[in-house]
Amino acid sequence: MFLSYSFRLAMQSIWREKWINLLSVLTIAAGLLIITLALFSIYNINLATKKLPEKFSIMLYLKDGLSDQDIGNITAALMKDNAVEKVKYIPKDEAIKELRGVIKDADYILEGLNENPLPASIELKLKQKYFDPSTVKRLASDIKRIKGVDEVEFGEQFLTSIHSIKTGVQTLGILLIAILSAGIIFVCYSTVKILFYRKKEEIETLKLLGATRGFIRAPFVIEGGLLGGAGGFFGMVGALAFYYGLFNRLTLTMPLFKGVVFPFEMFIFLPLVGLFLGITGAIIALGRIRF
Amino acid sequence: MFLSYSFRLAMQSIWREKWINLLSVLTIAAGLLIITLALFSIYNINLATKKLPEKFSIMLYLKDGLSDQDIGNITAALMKDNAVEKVKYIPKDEAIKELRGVIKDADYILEGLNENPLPASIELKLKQKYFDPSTVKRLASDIKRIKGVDEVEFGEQFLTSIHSIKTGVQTLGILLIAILSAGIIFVCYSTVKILFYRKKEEIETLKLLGATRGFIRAPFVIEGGLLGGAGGFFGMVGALAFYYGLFNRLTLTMPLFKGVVFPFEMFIFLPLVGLFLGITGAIIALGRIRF
Amino acid sequence: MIHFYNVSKFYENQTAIRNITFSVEKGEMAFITGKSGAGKSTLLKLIYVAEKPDEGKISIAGWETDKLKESSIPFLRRNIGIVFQDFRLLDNKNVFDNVALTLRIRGVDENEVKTRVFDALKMVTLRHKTGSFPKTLSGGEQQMVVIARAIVGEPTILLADEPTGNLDPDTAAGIIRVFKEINAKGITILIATHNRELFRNTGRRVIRLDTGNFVGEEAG
Amino acid sequence: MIHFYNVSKFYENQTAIRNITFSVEKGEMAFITGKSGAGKSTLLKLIYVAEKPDEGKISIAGWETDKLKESSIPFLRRNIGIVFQDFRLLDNKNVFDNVALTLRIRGVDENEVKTRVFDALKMVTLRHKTGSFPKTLSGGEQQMVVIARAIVGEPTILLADEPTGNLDPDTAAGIIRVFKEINAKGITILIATHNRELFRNTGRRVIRLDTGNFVGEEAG
Ligand SMILES: Nc1ncnc2c1ncn2[C@@H]1O[C@H](COP(=O)(O)OP(=O)(O)OP(=O)(O)O)[C@@H](O)[C@H]1O
Ligand SMILES: Nc1ncnc2c1ncn2[C@@H]1O[C@H](COP(=O)(O)OP(=O)(O)OP(=O)(O)O)[C@@H](O)[C@H]1O
Ligand SMILES: [Mg+2]
Ligand SMILES: [Mg+2]
Repeated sequence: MFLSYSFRLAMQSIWREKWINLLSVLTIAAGLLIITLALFSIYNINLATKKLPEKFSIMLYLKDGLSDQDIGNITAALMKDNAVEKVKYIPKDEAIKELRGVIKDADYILEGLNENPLPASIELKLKQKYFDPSTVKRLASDIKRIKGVDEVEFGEQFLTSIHSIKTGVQTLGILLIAILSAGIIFVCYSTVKILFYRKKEEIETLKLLGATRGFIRAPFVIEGGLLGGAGGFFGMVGALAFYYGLFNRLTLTMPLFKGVVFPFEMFIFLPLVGLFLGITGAIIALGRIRF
Repeated sequence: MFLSYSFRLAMQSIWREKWINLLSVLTIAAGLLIITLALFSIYNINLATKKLPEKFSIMLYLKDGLSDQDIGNITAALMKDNAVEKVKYIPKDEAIKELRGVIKDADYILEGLNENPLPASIELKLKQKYFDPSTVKRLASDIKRIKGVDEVEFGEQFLTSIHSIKTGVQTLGILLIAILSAGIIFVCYSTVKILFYRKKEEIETLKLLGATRGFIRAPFVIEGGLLGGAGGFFGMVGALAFYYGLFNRLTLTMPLFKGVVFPFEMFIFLPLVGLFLGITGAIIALGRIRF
Repeated sequence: MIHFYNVSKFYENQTAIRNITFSVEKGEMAFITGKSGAGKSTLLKLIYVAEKPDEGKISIAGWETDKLKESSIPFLRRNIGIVFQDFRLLDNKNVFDNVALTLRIRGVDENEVKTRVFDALKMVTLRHKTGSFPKTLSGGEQQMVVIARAIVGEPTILLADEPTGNLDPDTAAGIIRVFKEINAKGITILIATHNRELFRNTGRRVIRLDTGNFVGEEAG
Repeated sequence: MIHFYNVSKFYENQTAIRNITFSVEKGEMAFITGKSGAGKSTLLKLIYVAEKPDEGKISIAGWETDKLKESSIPFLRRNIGIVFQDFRLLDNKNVFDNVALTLRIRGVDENEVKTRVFDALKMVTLRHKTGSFPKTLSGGEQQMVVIARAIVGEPTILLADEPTGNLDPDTAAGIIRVFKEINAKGITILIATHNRELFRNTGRRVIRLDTGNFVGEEAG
């Protein structure tokens, strides 16, 4: 097989033009690093918004004088709904306790009241995937019709703003990744295309000496793969440096960054992604070879 | 002068290798576009965090039975501090009104109270530039020592988290811009360097025919400038397309994006930035020419 | 071995070959001569399928070039050793690797590559320049590297385009001796040249071209 | 015009020129000959300062090359027209622009460029190929473009390295006639060649080199 020769050729070519190739590798590395950081940011922002539904709840204020049976019925009716994750009954006693917590310093105002003026209530938590304004509104109007329910309350503004943050981050994220991916593929392509332009004469000569398409292509594909792989490797080194050198330190001084998750698989795959992009770029750049 | 000839040469060279040059231009454009979007994001996040101090206040709870004179003295003492932007006196009456607002449904609890149990208070707003945890803490302990002040309260957690958001965004922002700037300068440099490698033979021949350094350099510098300028122009087109095509529409459906500001000067300068980077890259890439 | 039937080749504003019919038989050593621009190089290019004829048919070593699949072209070319007029040496490879290319393309074993390349370089008296790069060689030395590259593959047909343009008369005579040795082994040789000294008194066939036209044959 | 005093030039593993002293006077037309690798091209390179001597002194048209500031080298070269052995044509420029380069480098007015380039192309009988690119020219046509580029600048010294290697004898004789015409105008000409026909019976001085050594002078 000529592959070992092709490999040697590719290595020679890389070494002979080491500076220009270092440039290419660094460009690819920078591109992959930026894409990694972008993915990382999006991943984490998404993770953070995912936690938000836990903080959102629908409150049902119940009519006075319901029996335990009635309350059980209401709870059962609520649990039937797909969107409902958790139901929590809050009796009148607990409601007043909570109010005491809210007015703190002035809780002596509440002393001397004979009757508890607050209604019992039920707190509803929603499932992650049903967390959107339309489901919540539908649910609220359904609930209102349940016997024994006096009033339904939910943070409508909170709900819509959370929802727009989520869709906003997703849209922008996908957009950013699309732009950056196009950018990195483009860099790989143009790196190999330039390589190809540089070797145009050489390819002509090889053809005239009787080289087959495979023989001509092999060193380019290997070279593209090596450059891409090396770019990916350096991108990984950069990303790890970013993580350990900078991010870990930020976390120490800024609690905001705690709870941020690093998808390590992404790093390990960077050289493979680089390799793949390099080879793809090389094949696209070579195009069809005509004799 | 040979400049018109150099210009013609540069145009010819660009045209002759139009595809490879289109690649270069698009790479530069993509780089500048990403930098613009990054700057734009950072600018707006910064703008948003700047508005946060308005929502932060320090509360001074006053002792009972202070005269108007005493209150005037306290206010004057507070205003002397550089960090203080605004001072607002909240008398006991108003405090109880606010409390009524808070407990809403249950405000009848407060009825029948003979005496207003709440203290009078002063709300302090800080100046933008003094908005950091250490100043606030210093201020709080100073204020506590003023005669007539009973207690000082401020959202310590809110304060620190806002502060870490701000420094976090700034640090990450500067970092991102640094990486991207290095990236774009790198792309310009390597574009011209590749151009230079491609023309190595030609340069050798020109030297042997008696061309001066200026004559050899001129077409490269012009070509670099044109490529960079064109890259900047397309970057600007991209940024404008991004703004009008996508961002404006996002604003319509997502209120979150309202209030986002577009620094238009940045766009107008993009072609100039590209021109500058292209010329700089060309000059660096050419290096010293030896005969 | 080489057969042209009414072959013509036109460039935009130029007739390079006009209606030429001729044959070179197996084991023959023939010359093509004619003024600058007469069509000598074009004729050779038609043989190694770097150009396609606009009219007529060409058959090379039994392959009909018009029926040739594109993917077979490399295998036709492996039968042909070519001394290019413009050398076509790879500047980024040294003499050894330039010559070895012919063999490596065919997937020849590295040990065999070594012996055969050194043998070929010995034939053109260039063994002392094995490690040099083309740009550091004199014009004549470069031309000898090209000749070595053409003969190292032991082709069945050898085409040489002005193979002695940069060689002094003694060296040129030496090269022609090498060609004759190879020819004696049964290899068909076709040489395009201006240099009358090369074919004078060889008794070999000389084909004369003038602005694309066949204008006669003679014995050198 | 050209003076060499005890000049030597060594490459890593090669002596290209050894202790050579000679002069070519203003208006003279001389030849350098010698085997392949004898040092002819190196000698010419020393004249146009593409190489620096390792020993000895060289003076060209009154400039001492060892005292020459680097920024003056272009101005020395503008006195010299060179026919390169490896042509050095720019593939991305057509014939006109290749020849015009010599003048454009000097900042000559475009109208004058046009007349002078056409005149030079007429001298080498290539006016019909003005718009062609080097790769579409025959070997001989390319060589004539190089000659046109060398003479169009009306140099005081003309160096030609194997200027007829790709030309047929008739065309070669024509080129030598052109050189003689130019020489008659007082231009100093130095031609490196293997081709004895070029200097045979010219009566001009022939300098003979052998592996870097000066081995004699004769009249052609
Ligand atoms: N690719 C091409 N495009 C256009 N014209 C061409 C091309 N190749 C060759 N020609 C023209 O065809 C004619 C014949 O060229 P060819 O190279 O065959 O001549 P030649 O006999 O080899 O001459 P020389 O002895 O100078 O090498 C020339 O006039 C040349 O300009
Ligand atoms: N840059 C270089 N590095 C190393 N050796 C060189 C270099 N240039 C020339 N040489 C060697 O110096 C010797 C003289 O070369 P030169 O080109 O002067 O020969 P020449 O007389 O012009 O030969 P030819 O007639 O073949 O062109 C040769 O052996 C050549 O290999
Ligand atoms: Mg030819
Ligand atoms: Mg030479």
